[in-house]
Amino acid sequence: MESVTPQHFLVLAFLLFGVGFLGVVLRRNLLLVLMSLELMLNGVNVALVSFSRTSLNLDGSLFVFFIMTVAATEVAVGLALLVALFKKRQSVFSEDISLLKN
Amino acid sequence: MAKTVVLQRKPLSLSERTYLPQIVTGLKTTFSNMFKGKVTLQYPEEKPNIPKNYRGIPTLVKDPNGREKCVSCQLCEFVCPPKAIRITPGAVPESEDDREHVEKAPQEFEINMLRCIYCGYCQEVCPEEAIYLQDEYSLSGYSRDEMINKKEKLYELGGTLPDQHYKWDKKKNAEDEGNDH
Amino acid sequence: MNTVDLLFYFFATLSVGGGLLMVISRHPVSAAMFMIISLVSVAALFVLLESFFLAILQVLVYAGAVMVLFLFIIMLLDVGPEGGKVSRVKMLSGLASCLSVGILVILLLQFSGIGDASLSNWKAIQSTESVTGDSLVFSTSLKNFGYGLFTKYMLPLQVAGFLLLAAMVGVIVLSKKSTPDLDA
Amino acid sequence: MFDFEMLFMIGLKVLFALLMIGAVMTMAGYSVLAERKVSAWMQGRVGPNRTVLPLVGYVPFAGKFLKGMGMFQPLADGLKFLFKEEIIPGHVNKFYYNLAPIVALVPALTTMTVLPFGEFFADNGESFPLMLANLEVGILFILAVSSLGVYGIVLAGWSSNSKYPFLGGIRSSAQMISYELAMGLSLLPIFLWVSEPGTGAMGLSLVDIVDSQKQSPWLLLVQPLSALIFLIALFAETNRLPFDMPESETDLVGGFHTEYGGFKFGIFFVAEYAHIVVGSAIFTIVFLGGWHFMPWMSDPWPATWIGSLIGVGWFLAKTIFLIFFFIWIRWTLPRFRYDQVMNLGWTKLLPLALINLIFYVCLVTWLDQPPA
Repeated sequence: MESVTPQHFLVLAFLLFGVGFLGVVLRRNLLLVLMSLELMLNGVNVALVSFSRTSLNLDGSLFVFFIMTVAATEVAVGLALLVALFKKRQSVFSEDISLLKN
Repeated sequence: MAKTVVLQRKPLSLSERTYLPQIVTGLKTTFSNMFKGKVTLQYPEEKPNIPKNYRGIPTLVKDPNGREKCVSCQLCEFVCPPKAIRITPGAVPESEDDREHVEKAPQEFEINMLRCIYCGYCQEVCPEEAIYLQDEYSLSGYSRDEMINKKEKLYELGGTLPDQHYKWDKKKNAEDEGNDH
Repeated sequence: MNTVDLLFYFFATLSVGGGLLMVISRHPVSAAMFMIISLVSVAALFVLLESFFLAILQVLVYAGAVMVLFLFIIMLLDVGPEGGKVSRVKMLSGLASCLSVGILVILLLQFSGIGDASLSNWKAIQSTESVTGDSLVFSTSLKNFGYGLFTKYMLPLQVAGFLLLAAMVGVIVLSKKSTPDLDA
Repeated sequence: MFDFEMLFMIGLKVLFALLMIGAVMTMAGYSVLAERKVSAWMQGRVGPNRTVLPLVGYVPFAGKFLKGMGMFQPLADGLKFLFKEEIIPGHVNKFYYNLAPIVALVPALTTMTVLPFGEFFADNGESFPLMLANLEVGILFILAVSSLGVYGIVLAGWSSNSKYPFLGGIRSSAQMISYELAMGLSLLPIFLWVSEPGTGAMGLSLVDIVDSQKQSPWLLLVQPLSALIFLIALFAETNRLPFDMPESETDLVGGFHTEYGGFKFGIFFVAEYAHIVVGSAIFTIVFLGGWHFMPWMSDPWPATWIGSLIGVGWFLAKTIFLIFFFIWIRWTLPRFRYDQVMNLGWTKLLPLALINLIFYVCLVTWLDQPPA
């Protein structure tokens, strides 16, 4: 009946992951890098849920639950680090924290 | 030397530290206030009670015989701090018998209510008790001209007030009896 | 093209488009807004996959908490738009990642069998209310989810809890004002 | 192609949704009036009593009464908001400035889709809850969607590009994050209690919560501490005094909507009150027994359409009382300082909610022990 296949979701998941990856590589603002990381995790989540739904197995969904937990933790710690960094260097740009370079 | 005494406050009890009983008390207070009477007035319909010695708009009054009391001595004009009063003096027409001995009357009397500060000096200084600050307090107009009270308006606002002295009547009577002073 | 398809394409476009706009937007606040759009559409995709609990969790955790935190930090630090040029190294790596993502997507499209009608029959969910044993069956019920978490995945759950605790302690330590006697 | 039956169902749902939006918006509008009236009464004033519609005002007794109660004031207010000139200050970020009121209003109205407000009795004695969508995860849906409302405030504060709104936005985001935790944690023991084994309740459905309070004590009486924490968090989440940090007039002028005027300000205003209406409804459902009559008592009304109407009315009455309670608190308690708000949220409410949760976990476990 439906023409959307699990593969559609897979491609979408990969696109999300790719876009997030692009952000991580391309952006200099660490806040945006963190956000892009979240997007990558989201891509993985989509893939896992669609796998879980296709194979009628709950394990994938449960994994998504754990990924979300980890993501939330990661954001909290990441942002705390960022704030600490900002206090020291007055910048959130990645090129400003290259300590070894100069 | 005043001695500083440091008062030791009693530590709060557990129920006080939750603040809940206090909040409940506060709620009771506000709730009971809902059923108390209203203290406000529905202003344009209901007017507040104006006390006797209220200093409202300065007005000119007539004596109980309906005669103009002002003799245009211009004392009020001189005393007025914001220079709101302007008087054009004029003579009392000969034809008015009941105002014998009164030599002058204002030809024009203007009080600029845009300048008036309601200080009441004019009332205080008037030797004829012709100018009174009465209980009217709400004055409005659409233009600056409307806010300048002319003589007619001032008499209209003032009306008549009881007179204790009848100064000019006494003078006339005295003269009629042959007593100049 | 039926309703589900339409919804899928709509939300897929929204999520990927939002993500892309997030990556290229100059101001962090705009980026956060696009990110929220992307996250909420991913939640909508979860609804299409009939895992309602995860969809709501997605909105609750990501849009409700994580992105508010991001916005809070953006405002707190008053991060302005990104000025200056992207460095050459960044450009090169960006191009490279674009290329690799593109190639991988093409490969995926080639070999994953999209449009294969035989793959498109989604099996119906059996509404098994009582679950036992280790074989967790996918269902929309919250009970199954909880059962899975507290039986098969008990250890990971505990570890996740511990992780949260550790993160909390870490964040508090990081953001605490350093007292002089501690520094010395 | 498209299923006509499905289309019909969708149309029906849209109709019901519009009806509910109308109801909630009306209630929000009249909460504004209630706020003004109640505050006036509590301060020894009369409150709005001038507005009158041309014809209705001359109905002998009712017209005068309605005028005195200010019943037409919301109409006048709404019209004023509509026809005032829209002023967009030159220094704002136009796109987000215009977006913010919408973002503030939509979540407030979306949460009501899962609100049950009564029950409908079928001919065979079965009863169905009256609601738009009976979600199994209803309460989570409400928490999730209502947490999106903060974006409206944050965006308004940020896009206004001036300092007081900005401070309001920052405060609002921090406050939301802080109190959401306590709110969620205070609800957990409730669901723990309700869905104990053998009760038939499944998951986080709001209907099950209401049903569990039929002919049994209200959950307010069972778990007063949860109710208290939830209520405090509700005040904080709806930005009501004593927690109205984002728009505290005394220190932030108008807070996040300082730069707003006209209809956009009106939307913010309505959104705030819609939040209050929905929040009161949730508290009624979870802690005050929803549409059931009184604790320990069965509903005295018959199981027919009359009964369901009375039930809805009873539910509304409870909700309106809670709205009144919101206003009542507002004129009783002064506003907290910002650090006090944070302090209360993180060091008092959150541990308290955790202790509460642990206590009820132990209690429920103990109660559920099979007899030895």
